[in-house]
Amino acid sequence: MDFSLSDEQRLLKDSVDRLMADRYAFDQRKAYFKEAGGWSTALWSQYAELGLLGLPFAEEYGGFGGGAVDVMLVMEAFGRALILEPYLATVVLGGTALRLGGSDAVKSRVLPAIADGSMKLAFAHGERQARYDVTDVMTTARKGGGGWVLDGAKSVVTHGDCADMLVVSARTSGERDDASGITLFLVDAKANGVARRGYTLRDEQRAAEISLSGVQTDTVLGEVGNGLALVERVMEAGIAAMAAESVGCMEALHAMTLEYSRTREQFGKPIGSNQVVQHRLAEMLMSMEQGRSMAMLAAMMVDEPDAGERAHNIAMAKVGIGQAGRFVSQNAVQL
Amino acid sequence: MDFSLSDEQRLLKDSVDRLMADRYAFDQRKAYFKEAGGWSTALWSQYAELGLLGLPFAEEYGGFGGGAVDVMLVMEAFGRALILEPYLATVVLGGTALRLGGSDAVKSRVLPAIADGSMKLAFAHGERQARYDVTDVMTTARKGGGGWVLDGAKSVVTHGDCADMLVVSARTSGERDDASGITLFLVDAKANGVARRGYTLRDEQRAAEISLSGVQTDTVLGEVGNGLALVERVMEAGIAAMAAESVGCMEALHAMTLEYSRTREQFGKPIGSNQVVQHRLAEMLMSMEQGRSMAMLAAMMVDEPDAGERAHNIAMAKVGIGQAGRFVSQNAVQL
Amino acid sequence: MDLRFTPEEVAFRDEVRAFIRDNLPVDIRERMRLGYSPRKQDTVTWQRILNKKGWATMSWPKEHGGPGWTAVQKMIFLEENQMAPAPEVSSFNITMLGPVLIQFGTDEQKKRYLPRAANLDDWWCQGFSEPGAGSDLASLKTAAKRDGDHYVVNGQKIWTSTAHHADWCFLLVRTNPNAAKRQEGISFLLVDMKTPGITVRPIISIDGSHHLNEVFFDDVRVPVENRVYEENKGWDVAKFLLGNERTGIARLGKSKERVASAKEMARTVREHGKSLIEDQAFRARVAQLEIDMKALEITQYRVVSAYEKQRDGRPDPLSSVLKVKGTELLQATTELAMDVGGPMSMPIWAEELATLSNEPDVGPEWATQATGSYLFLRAASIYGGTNEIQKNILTKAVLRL
Amino acid sequence: MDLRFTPEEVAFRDEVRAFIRDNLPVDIRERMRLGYSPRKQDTVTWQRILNKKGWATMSWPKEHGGPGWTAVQKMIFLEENQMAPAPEVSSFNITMLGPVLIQFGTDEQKKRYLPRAANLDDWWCQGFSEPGAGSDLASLKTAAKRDGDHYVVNGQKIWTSTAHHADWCFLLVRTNPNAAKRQEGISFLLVDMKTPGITVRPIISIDGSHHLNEVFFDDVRVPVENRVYEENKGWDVAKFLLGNERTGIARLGKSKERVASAKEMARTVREHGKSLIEDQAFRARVAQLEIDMKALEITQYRVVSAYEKQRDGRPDPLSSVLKVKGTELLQATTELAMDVGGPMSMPIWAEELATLSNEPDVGPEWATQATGSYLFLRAASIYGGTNEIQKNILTKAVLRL
Repeated sequence: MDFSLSDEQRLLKDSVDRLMADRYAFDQRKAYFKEAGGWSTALWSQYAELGLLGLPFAEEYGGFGGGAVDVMLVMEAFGRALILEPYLATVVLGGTALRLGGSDAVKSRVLPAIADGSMKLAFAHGERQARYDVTDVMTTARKGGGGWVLDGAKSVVTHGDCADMLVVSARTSGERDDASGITLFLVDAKANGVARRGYTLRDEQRAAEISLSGVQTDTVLGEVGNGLALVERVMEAGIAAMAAESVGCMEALHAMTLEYSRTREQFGKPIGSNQVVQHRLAEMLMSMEQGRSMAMLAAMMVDEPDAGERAHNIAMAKVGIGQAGRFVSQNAVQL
Repeated sequence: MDFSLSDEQRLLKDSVDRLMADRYAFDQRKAYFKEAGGWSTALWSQYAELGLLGLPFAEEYGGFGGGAVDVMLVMEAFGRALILEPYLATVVLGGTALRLGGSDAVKSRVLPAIADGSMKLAFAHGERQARYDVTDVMTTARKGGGGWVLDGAKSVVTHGDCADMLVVSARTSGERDDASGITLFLVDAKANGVARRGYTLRDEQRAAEISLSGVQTDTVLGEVGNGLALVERVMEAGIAAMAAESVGCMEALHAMTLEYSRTREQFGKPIGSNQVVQHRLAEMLMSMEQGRSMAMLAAMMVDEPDAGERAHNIAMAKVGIGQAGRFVSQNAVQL
Repeated sequence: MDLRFTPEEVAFRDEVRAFIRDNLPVDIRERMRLGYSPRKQDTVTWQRILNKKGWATMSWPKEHGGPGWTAVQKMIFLEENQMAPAPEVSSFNITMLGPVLIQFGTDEQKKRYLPRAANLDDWWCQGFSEPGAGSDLASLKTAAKRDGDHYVVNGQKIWTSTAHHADWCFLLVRTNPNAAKRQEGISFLLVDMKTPGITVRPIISIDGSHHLNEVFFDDVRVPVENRVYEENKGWDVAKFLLGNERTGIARLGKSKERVASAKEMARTVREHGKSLIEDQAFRARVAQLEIDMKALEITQYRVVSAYEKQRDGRPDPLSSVLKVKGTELLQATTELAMDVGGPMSMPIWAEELATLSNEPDVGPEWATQATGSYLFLRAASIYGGTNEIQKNILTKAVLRL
Repeated sequence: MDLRFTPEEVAFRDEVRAFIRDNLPVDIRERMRLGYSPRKQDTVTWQRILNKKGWATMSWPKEHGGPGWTAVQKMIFLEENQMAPAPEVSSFNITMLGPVLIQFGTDEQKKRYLPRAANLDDWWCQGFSEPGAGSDLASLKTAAKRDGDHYVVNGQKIWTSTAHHADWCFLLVRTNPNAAKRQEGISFLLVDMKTPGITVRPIISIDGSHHLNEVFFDDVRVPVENRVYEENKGWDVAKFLLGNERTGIARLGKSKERVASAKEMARTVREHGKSLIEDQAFRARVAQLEIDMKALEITQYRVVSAYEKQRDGRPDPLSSVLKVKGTELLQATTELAMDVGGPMSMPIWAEELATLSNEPDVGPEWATQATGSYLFLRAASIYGGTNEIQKNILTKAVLRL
């Protein structure tokens, strides 16, 4: 058991932290949000320059062969700044689908383009009726035109509006809710039959409703009919990344609240001199540290070979981080 | 809607409160616990003299025609003192079974004896394997000897060791867990075939394991085979009474803790000068008041004719009072 | 003791319920059912309908046009109105200003302001909080200097709800900066929002809505006749206003309406092949909320009934229990609704977006609204005296620690 | 960074697990599995087995007979020992007295006391708390007056765990009542419990057990050579002792063992036609506990690893997180077990009753024990520095407020 960072990791952390400190103050963030796509293309190039966009990819694909811990460090920093760019959608979700499901040919085509910032991805799996049912896929794919033809609709696709390529789940066999018969496809976001409606989420990230009618593609990720396992890997990677992002959020919230409790005066003294405020901040600290432990667990488990172990531990992490996040954020607002 | 007490009720409350103040200080309670049966026969006569033992019974049966609110007032006072006598078992549980299920003949025989303190009852329904399943009755009753013959075992029968008569549930038809086929019988605790093993519960009240082998009785309470409804009425009356008792406990706990927080000094000041202690006491107060409201609800609902309404509201009260009780008691210990 | 409604109370409830059913405009009810807060015009429309009926001025004595209801009747009305759901009458006009003028105002002031306040002809706002004066209101700095028959007001107020709608503002100002105690130099003024020198700047809330404002006063001239009660005695007025009967502070009807609507929505949401309403964990969570609401309902009736009997004008410290438990519940109901929405709670449903595009909406409106309510109502445990302040009040007034 | 055990750590865990499995007397394990605390003889027996193996003195440096384990190894041992379940080594002998003597003791004292403490030949107790000195330890009053080559001790200690078993007591006394600061007049003495003038009075806990005592000192003569460190410098010793490495303060292994046993018991309990372990609400409750235990497990390894690296002797304030979360969890597990027992948790299962009568017991022993543990372990959030004190520590040392 070892909690120390490697020199590379410390270097990575420092550079991302510095970038956020220099370029992602809250008013700067507001400005990025007002940009055309709702986020900063300039920062996106910065991420590429720093090698963040290729972080988890093998060097042969223009990546840096980083692991889940490296992604964790980046997402923590991003969480502190609440970044708007499509990093999770492109590098974590899309990237994981390609890393684990793409043929060498596909990876050679796509991953380098992600790494250099020229291509953005989105993970188009969820559907309006599915809620949290990963197997509730009604979008269909049938053989046709020398490849596959997709029909259906995907909902709340994070950064689906700006994505160049979409990772789309569709049914190649079986019924709604069947575990088998789901297949992942790589689809050109500008292909005929793809209609997208972009909008803003509560956290000011962008998302899209995507409808597919007779959309052509010949790129399958993973095995035909066995896509569910890959979907789960993608979501597990996403949960781990968002857990780290949440830790960053909690750190920022706790730090701001602590600072405010020192400077905000009522009844002639800082509110931080009230014992109930002090203990609340201590409880927030405890929750945050428990949450951090869960984010570490999730990161550790992303590459766990035993699927059961992996799913169980990442589920635990998800619950823990969610509870910590609500406790810390709600009390930050209260104080 | 009206929360005021009638003059009779105020009188009742004052007299019981006074009795508890005079005769049930904690060291007095310790002495009563050491008496033969684990409680005070002297106090029992006092309860009879004050008319508490006949409180809920009609005057024709030597009672005072009191209602659930009167019982609530008495149980609150008893809760503050944590009394050891078999009031709940005799007057509330046994008394309800007889009031609602006894023939005039039976009531004329038993209720006056309860009221004058000469007879104690216990409600022998729960069985070792049943846990919280009211329908899980394996004790059997078959016709025989001109009446009924009971075989089986009852578990954790509150004050079953000192009871003169037992209200016993048994199966006259159907299978374990069947809602129908349960019948309530009145059994002489000294009848042949009744074996009792008394012991102490955590709250220092007494209880007994009771085994029945070939026990004869000819007294049925309620309808043969339809005893479940009566069992539920008895338990609902018990829940309402114990809810009131819990309010009394919470009042005592809160008062003692508040007093302690004023007098106990650490770091040169009363612990009650710590804001976290103050707010904890405020939260205990809020829980207690919410619990009190639930105890009132339960008392109101004991005589509600609509069985569904009654069951639903008393269930709500049970949950609420339990949660309030644990919160208040745990924090009282902590402070 | 009897927790059941008397036949009279049942009849009253039925009358109120029927009146609201028959008179509340459908579009207002529907928007509110989706979780939107009422628009200004919605509130005006409904309060005028109620005023016509004589029901808008619940907390005013009969001789000043109040309906003369008992405490229980008031609770029944509030709850029915919230459960409809209908807009709540302007608390600034009815609960705050009205009783203050009736208690401290001149006949002139009563005649001039009360009827228009009752009918919401004047929309009032409350100029109390300042950047440096939140929980510690008495530290307010906004200054009013006497100049002939006018006060000249300079300073800033903040968190001023609906100041952008308001025609008038009741304002706490410091008229004597040198008073021995901070509380002794304060006066209570009525200010026409159209007076030159008043600037209202919006504060957009985290849910994107515009309720709150900063209000700046720059040499604003207020006639002395617009002062309520004596100069430098404004703190008595403020204490009366803040401590005034806090009926309905628990907003229980609102919580009930939110839980009912969340259950409705849960019926429409499918998960793992069955509707969410059938899910054990969800049912347990709803049951817990309903248990807590039931307890609070009874506690509330106990507190207001006792208060009505006591009637010594002093605020009832136990109303702090209603504030804390009520807002905790209200916040829990918004969290429930948001969780029912699930992924569909993430998008911002901008009304204008709907009008700008004829594309299908992004998920059900109630789901996107649920998140807005969740975010906005985090303020419920902050406004009206933070829940921490309420526990301080209980500590002093009830525990006497 | 790697949260997995290294191969060496896995091998160590397996070795520990195997050793405990092969050497822990079955009767001890069985009683503890039922929820009983170990009897004196159980603790002595097990600590001597561990000491023979060299594992009893975990927190002592290698040169003084410690096993020389890493922080992670220590956690592994503690957890395996608690999960067995096996008696824990005497914290008074091993965690408190040992390191104190090693740090402050004379060679004479080390030679005389350490080996016997390691082997539990001497059972030590801690004479710190007094009726007036609980959280505020420095206000202690028990006085020691110098008389030639002796101190004469008068006063009272309270909450003294296992004083009725103890051969020796390490005692905080006031040697200078006139010191400028209360902390500066305190000395640390080693007292033979057989010395004339010592009276031990039992305090029976709410679960009926006898762990705690009052200890009265009436002209008790203690040789000056039994003082540890300088006169009036005892507070430094106490601070070192209290702040000393608080490995295992979370008692996570105990919580894990309690949850595992509650799940075992839930399999044997039937409700509504199925075993309790199949009940959704019960499963959700267990899952929540397992989630919290997992988080605490990782947090604990983070804290002790960081502490080992830092190694500046200062107590780690983050260990307060382990104390608070660990005791909250432990208390939650006892509440779970009691609720599993249901009605069967109500009777007091007195051991003597079983021996006195040949009637069947009153329900399963584990159920009645569960209530005992629930009641007794309410103290977990009080002893070792109340959880409120822990939050004060976090406030000062981490938040710096």
